[in-house]
Amino acid sequence: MTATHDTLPFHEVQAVDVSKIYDRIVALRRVNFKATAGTITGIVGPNGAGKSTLFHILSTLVAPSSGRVLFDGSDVSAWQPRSALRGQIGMLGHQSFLYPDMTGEENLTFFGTLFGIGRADLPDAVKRVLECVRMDHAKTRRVKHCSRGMTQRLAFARVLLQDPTLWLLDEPTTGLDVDTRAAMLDIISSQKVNKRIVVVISHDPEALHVVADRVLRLDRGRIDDNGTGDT
Amino acid sequence: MIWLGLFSDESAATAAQAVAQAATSQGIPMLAKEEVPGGPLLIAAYLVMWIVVFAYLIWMHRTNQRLLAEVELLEQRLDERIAEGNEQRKNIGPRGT
Amino acid sequence: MNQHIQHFWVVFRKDIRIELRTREILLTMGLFALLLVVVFSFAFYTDAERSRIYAPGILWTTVVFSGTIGLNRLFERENENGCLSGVLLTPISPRMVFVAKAMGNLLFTLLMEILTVPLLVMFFSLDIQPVGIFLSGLLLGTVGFCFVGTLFAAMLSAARMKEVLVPLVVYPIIVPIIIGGVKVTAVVLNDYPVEEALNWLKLIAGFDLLFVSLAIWLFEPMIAP
Amino acid sequence: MVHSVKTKSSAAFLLLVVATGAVFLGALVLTFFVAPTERMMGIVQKIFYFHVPSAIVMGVLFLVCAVASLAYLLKNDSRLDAIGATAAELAVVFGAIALITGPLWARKAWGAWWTWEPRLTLTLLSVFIYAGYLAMRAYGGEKEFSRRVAAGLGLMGAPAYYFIKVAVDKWGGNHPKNVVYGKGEGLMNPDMRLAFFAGLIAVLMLTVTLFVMRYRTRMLKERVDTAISEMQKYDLLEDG
Repeated sequence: MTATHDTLPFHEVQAVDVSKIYDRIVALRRVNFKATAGTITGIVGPNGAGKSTLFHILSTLVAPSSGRVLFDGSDVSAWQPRSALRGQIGMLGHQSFLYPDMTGEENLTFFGTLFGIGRADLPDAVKRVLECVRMDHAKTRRVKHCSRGMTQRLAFARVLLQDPTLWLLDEPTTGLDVDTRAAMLDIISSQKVNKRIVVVISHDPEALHVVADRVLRLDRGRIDDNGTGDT
Repeated sequence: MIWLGLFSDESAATAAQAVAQAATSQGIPMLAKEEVPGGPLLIAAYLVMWIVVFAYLIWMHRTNQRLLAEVELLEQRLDERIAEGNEQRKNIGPRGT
Repeated sequence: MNQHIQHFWVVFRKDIRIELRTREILLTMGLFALLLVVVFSFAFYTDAERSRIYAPGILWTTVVFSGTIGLNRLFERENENGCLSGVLLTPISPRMVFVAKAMGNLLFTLLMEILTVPLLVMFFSLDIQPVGIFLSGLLLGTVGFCFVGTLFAAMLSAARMKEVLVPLVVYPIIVPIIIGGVKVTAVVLNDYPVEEALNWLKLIAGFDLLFVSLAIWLFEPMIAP
Repeated sequence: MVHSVKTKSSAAFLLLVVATGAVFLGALVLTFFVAPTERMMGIVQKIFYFHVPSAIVMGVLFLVCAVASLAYLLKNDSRLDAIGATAAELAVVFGAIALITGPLWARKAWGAWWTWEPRLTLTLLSVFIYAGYLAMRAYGGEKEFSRRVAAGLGLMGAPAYYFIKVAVDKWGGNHPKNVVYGKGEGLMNPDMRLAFFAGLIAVLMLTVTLFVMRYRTRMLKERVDTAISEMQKYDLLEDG
């Protein structure tokens, strides 16, 4: 969590004319979208509007059918090795990305090692993020025995541990109690100061109102226009 | 016409017949080893080849027909849309001035 | 390079830890292998003389069939909760993920063989001579099977028909391993000249060399453009 | 536009079709009227003149599929995928021809429908690989993805073919080699050799013709798919 603005590998992510078609079903239609460091972009839209698809494409895990995703103006292919770029993209997806048969702590330690956190710092870092999401008490519980809300918090802790440059948060506040939700929104807001690029999908207009600088509306695979923040 | 050529293999057929007759007359169950008539096998082989090739061609043709139907539908839809566009332009035009 | 080894080790150890906890792969694979050996014994055992002829085929059929269960299950774990996406969004090279998974499969399949081979020796009253040749044949064959198998099990882990598609695709490719493995086993069971076994071992080793490298290389372009 | 698609068969392609027909006719004439009937096996030996070319063409198509698959994995161009898929499909077609005609011949020559003769075994096993390739494309899930996975398999197919060949040759080593299968030794008579090469060229040309047709169909499908999704992107067409 020590990276400063200058050491970030990129300061801007841009989708240029991005379309995605899955076997003749159009998920995204010529989406143009740009997010810069130090901003929080909210995305709203009905189910099936293509929000998850957009996130998967921004995460570089899914290639667009046409159009390009640019990081500081360069294509994904310009980043070699690609895994160096991917290490800077954090996603809180529909799915938790946590192994159900390992405890929360073990999951975080596993991913922490992959993120490149040194062996000496790892226990502290894990402890800190667990405290951040108020999961310290249940860290030795296996993920498959965790409730929806607990899993959600652990998944968020995973992104915190990664502390990526690009934060892609899909419904970060679902299933959370009021206090945790507030704490989490606080953390998200603070990423502005850290000059991270944050994109949040949410059905929670209130939450977006609190954190987001702007809210875009995604409908039928298309970003309509710059919304006002309320939907 | 080419198939007629197959039946010129009379010698093999008659030989086979002779053996078969000899075998049955002696009450020995016939072992088909060497004396299988070659003609039918050859015809079968050529038939199989053409059946496979033509089945493939027919299948390909059907795929093509389906695609053409789709292209037709697309064109139709495109024409409709263009007509709609013209209609709109007509409506907008006078009002704009 | 050091980092690659560390990444490999982390993923590999994680799989072992989960397996030690759930034991589902080893248990199901082991039970299935056991069952196959027993069923084959009923089907083929007559006397010690003839079992030497059948045993090589039975061994390799058991290894490949039971191994397939492990292949499918081990990569399925990466799909639970979408973990693979999480792993790929780290600085790890996708190839190291593949190598770690393949080595995990290799380990579990070898453990299953440790159970199967003694049983087979007992049930069919076999005499393996020389053991070294037999073991290297088994090991080399299992390596090739696990790497090729893991590649397609990984690709198809999300496919609807993976239980059918994985064997359908993997078995024909690894036929040289099966033929070679059966031949090597036949040599050690029947006191055939050892040179023949060495020839087959060379073939399997060549197959491994090419297909293990191909599989490692292919994983990345296959999983994402 | 519909019309133009139908008549797009260029003059060159028509020429190819006509030439293929002519060469095939010539090959048949050579096979049945010029080449003498083989003494040992009789007329059934004439299966040889297209059975063997079918198997040869199959091997060539494996190579085409492997090269196209590799290129597709590197370049991600749908034309390369179409080449690989067409090659695999035709390999299965000609493999099937070789596999069905083989036993018909074997019935006469060796008295059994099926013998685990190395080359027949090799053909059977390699056809399985490419049947798997086609199954993968059909049932492997989302189109783009299953294509990449199939390409991986297509690339592995060619070296696998080689290794299977080595393995079954060694495996069948204990069995007596058959004269006809012995490398070309069966074709002592120059007329026989002529008929064989005519057959080979005829089957090759048939392959090229089918290849071009199928490739065009594939690319047409690709274009229709693109057109549909383009129209959807611009809201000119309802979804689905």
